[in-house]
Amino acid sequence: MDVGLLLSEIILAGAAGGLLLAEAFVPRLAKRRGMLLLATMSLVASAIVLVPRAGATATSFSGAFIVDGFTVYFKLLLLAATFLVLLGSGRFLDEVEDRQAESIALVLLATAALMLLVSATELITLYISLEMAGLSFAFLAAWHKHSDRSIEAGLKFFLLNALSSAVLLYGMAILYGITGETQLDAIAGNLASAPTPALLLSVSFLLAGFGFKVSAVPFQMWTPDVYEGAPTPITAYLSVASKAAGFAIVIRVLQTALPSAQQEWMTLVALLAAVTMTVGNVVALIQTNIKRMLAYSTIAQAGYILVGIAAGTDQGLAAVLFYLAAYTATNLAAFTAVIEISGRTNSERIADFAGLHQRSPWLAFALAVSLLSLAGLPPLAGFFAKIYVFWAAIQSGLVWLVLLGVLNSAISLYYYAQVIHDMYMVPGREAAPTRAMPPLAAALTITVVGVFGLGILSSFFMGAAEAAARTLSQ
Amino acid sequence: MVIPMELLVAGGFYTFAAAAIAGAISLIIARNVFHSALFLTLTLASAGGVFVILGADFLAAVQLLIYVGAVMILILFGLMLTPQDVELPNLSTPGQAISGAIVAAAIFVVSAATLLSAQWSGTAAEPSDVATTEQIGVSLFTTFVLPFEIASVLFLVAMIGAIVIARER
Amino acid sequence: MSQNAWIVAALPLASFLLIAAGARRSERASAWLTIISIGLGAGISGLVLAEVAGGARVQQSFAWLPLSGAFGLSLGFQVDPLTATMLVVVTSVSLLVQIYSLGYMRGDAGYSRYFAAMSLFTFSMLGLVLANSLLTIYLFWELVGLCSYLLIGHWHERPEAAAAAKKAFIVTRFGDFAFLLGILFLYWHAGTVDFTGLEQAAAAGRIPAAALTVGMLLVFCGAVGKSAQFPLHVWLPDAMEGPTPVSALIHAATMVAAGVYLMARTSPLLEHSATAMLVVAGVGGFTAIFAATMGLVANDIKRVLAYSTVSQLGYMMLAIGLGAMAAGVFHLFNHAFFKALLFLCAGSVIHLMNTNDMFEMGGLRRQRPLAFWATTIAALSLAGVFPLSGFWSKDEILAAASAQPLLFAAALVTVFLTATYMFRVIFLTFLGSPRGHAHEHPEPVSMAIPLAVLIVPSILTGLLGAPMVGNPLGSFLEGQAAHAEFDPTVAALSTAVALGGILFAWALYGGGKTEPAARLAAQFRPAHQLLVNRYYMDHLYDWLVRRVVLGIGWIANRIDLGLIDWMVNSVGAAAVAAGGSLRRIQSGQVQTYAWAFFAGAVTLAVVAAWPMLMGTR
Amino acid sequence: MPPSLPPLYPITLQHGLLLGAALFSVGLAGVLAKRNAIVILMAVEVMLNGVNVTFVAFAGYLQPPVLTGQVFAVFVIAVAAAEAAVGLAIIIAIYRLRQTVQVDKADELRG
Repeated sequence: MDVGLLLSEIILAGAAGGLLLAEAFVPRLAKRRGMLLLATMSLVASAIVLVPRAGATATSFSGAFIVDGFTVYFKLLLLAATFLVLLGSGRFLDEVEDRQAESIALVLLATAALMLLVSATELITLYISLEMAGLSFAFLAAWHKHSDRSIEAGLKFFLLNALSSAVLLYGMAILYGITGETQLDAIAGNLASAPTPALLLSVSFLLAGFGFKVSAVPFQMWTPDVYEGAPTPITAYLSVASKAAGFAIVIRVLQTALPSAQQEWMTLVALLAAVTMTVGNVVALIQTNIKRMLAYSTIAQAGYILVGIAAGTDQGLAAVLFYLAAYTATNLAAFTAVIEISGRTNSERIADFAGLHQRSPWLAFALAVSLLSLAGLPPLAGFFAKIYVFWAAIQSGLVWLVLLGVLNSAISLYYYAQVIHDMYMVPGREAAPTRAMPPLAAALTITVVGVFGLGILSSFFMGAAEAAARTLSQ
Repeated sequence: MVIPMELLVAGGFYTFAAAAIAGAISLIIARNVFHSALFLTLTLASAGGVFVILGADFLAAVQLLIYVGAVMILILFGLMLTPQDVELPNLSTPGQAISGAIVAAAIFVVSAATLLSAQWSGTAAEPSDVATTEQIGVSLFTTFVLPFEIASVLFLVAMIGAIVIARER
Repeated sequence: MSQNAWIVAALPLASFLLIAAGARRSERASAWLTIISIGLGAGISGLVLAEVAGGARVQQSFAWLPLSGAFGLSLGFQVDPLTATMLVVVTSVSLLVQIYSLGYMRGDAGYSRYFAAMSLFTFSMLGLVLANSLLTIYLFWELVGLCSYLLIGHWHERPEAAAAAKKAFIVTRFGDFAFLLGILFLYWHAGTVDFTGLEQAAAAGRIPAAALTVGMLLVFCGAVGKSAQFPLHVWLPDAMEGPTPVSALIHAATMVAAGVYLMARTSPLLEHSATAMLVVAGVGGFTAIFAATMGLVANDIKRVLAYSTVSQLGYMMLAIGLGAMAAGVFHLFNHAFFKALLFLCAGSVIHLMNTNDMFEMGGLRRQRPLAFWATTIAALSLAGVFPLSGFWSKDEILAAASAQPLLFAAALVTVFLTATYMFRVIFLTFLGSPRGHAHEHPEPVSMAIPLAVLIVPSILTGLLGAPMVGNPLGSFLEGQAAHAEFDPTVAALSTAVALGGILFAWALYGGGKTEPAARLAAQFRPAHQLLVNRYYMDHLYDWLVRRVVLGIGWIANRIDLGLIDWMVNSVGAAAVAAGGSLRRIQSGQVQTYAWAFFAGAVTLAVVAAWPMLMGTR
Repeated sequence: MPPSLPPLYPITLQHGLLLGAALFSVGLAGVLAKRNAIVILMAVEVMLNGVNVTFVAFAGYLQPPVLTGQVFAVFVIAVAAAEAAVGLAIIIAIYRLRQTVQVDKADELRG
């Protein structure tokens, strides 16, 4: 039993515990800057511990826990996302002044939970990590507990999350009944070569449960409400970290445990992908609140990512991995810009972004770049991500799905461009330009550079994604 | 007259199962939330009985201790902390309630039909009745030590969050 | 070093990024970043050239957009004699122009912006030179066009400058569009866009002859746009609205040479199509004489030089079309130096007089002796007078053309015209008595040094291709011992013609007088008008744009409004309507969401089991 | 193979599975039909019990016997307890703001 494999998660949990203890016993020392420093240091330390593990596959805890290229890829993505979210959370932490330590600690614990989830290769471990992450998110969504909207978001997330895990659990129970196993690879070993109706029922329930995590239609309905109501940094965190881990576990379960039903799950995922991207884009067209619009946009993005999973090949997986990296950078750039913009104007209405270009050119530029990347315009990250995913799908014969995807991208350009149009073309009211807090500015710069870098140097990052995807299929 | 063991088991199972389902249905029908809570207790306790019959004695104990002992108390506290008109409103709008019932029925039909038609390879005629407590205890600290440890952190998360969200300030 | 030749291009990119990132706040930092980066680049280019001369060749590419199957795009660079030569030309001329700009642009409001754009331009041009595939070249090609737009429009508050920038951009777009089509066309037939791959495919006959001709002609269209060949030459004279160092660097020495470079680079392909070669040679020869005639009557000193550039680029195209790639590049090489020198001298007198009109200058020999002597040497070189650099390359082209009587005649006439308009410039500007008012301010040293330095290559670089030293440049470029086609008769003839042109200029404008020229103009009034109005080409384009294009546009607009708009609007309206109804489902009721969730789960289960229920699996 | 009801006795795996499905569905009906958030929480507990019955049934009847299903059920109970605490905390917070725990009143976020 190699506890060392868990070190990166232990560091985060330890830092969270340290924060709570510091706040309880030496409140004078627990200043925001110090706490953020500790948190980011723990993230960095965790990443440093992880990187050397990328080369080899190691399992521990009776095969319940795995560290390989695939998990390291996702964990580094999660750590980077958490790091950037923390950088951009200054305003949020000001607003929850009396519970700063708990806020940061919960984010760290949620990250640890997602990292455990990514590494879980056994159903019980998977379930309990998932619940730990879900409960953290429910709290974080409700963290502005004096705000009607935040607490409503928390309630909705909590209830639907509980239901989704119930369905997931039912699917796991059936899978356990069929195979008598909870280890993913043992499940695959015990499955008959042809799927039975019971297995398909289980697969459907599992997909529904995971569909909730990744916001696939029709399991996505919590997404816009929670994204709108939750504190914006938490929304940013949910939209990237939770989603990335959700996709990681979908891929892990489908690939490792259910290869015998591959033909069936490919059909189901393709169906989900088609519905998800279409509904996401079409409803995004008529949104007036930027966070809601971005929520529907993330739903649409989940649809594109599902296209890559539906391809069912190594190439599709690599494309999904790359897509998630591109998506993380892009969405974080967008949300970080939105945090700052809406914080200044005290409004999340898209109409109030008018003339932003004059007031804060850098913010407007960052938001415009991220939106164009989401729309999939070259040479930004989103463009290459879409190319890779669509190409993999074409190679698997899913031409109809790719055509739908391209049509959807065209539709999406409309609402993304609308925001840019408002920012650049519509004169806005005068407001004194203010300076963003340095950490937030840094987060914004890093993400925008990422959006360009992942695009222009896509082949380099795609190479990493391919290597990570290969470790899974071995 | 010797009543066959099988019959005893069957009688117990049906009794507990009926009580569990009746409790669950009554939970929905009850107009008073405190009554709902009591029916929930009935369902949970009956489920514990089913566990015993299915050979899960340790689990039955856990069910009674945690569910009936802890969760029910928690729910009752919750009910008392949110005083309101406990009688009304009861069900959702008819449309919501009926469509909900239809979907629930569909879930039942689909899962029951699938599970009943399936071939469960190598199932025993009757549940094994070895003592499970020790086995489960050992496996919790060997095979499943990781989820066990994660569960402890999960409780930490629940504790921090609940304190922060539910406290007055 | 040649393994890492990309550093040469990366340096100015780094300086551009640094300026953009913050160095722009300091004018001094912006300028010196640019100069140092290009200076280092020039040094490295020299090393690369030395290595390549020693036999080094580099070919590197990486998959930029790796897709499985037959597709996927790669980017890369290569180093061979042609690249190495061009690297040296671009970096050295660019370096001197940047130093010159230090003084010339002093006090300009957009000083940092100017140097940032210059850095970006140099990067793009170097990237273009290093490219190893048509696709890579195209990317930098577009970037070069963008920089040209930025630099021509540097003084964007002047309407002429803004209009000229737009004109340059739009006119070259026509060529670029054809170029892109050509790349796609060649890719379609050869399955690759790498130069080596294309050459192999063409050599192995894997590209059908007709396809190769069409593809190469489309590629040539791109070169026509960028190198301002007839009939897309109209943008270059207008581009003189940019600052003079810009004109020197990008509209004389480097960027416009990109078209010639492209044709030189693809000449192994071109050689497989006699038709394409003939077209290239014909367009080049015609442009040479055509532009030279317009240079005879222009009054704006920079415009004369611009026409001269167009004409000389025509020469180079002519050489490449005749299969004398090395001669064309040799001329490009020489031309880069003496034309940059001419422009910088022009900049020097413009700086002094604050006007471009030569009829408001005169007698500047005393105030700007260095510029006078430099101009004279460069003009003699341009006219092809022995033994200056232009003589050797021009004679090689003439010798190559001697088999084609028509082209040879055009080239020879051009020599005469070239000598005439160049000495017209010298007589009007530097000799005679002053006709305008000079703002007496001393020339900054930073402007004088590049002039002095550039005189040297204007005299000497011809020796690199001189027959008596064995034509080292030609051998280097051709990759085999090339003997210069030197024909004493042709040399004597062209020199005589050039001297005749100079004498003719003397007869018309000698000593700064203008009356004989005016008399001649009156005598041949229609011809003169034709030239002054630039063969009415701009009018023609204007008319075309206004009548034909706008007419077609009007019709297209009707169709667009009536049909396409309707379709787009309908789809949009349908999408919005669908969004509206889906939005109503999003009622805010958590139980509705839960309902949808379970309905979805059941649906998935039914869909999954459907084939089994139907018995198809 | 068409689904068929198990014999009245002896009690088999199918009996347990049927009970599990029934509890799961009745709980679901409660979730979808009740308004009071706390009652919905109770209904979720019923659903989880349905799953647990399924787990225990499998664990009891599968051959060779594997107790993993029971262990899984232990964890489900543990998580259910934590979930109840979390849910009640959020419900109390929403009650403090709105003086109601009806979920259909929480529809400020929509569209």
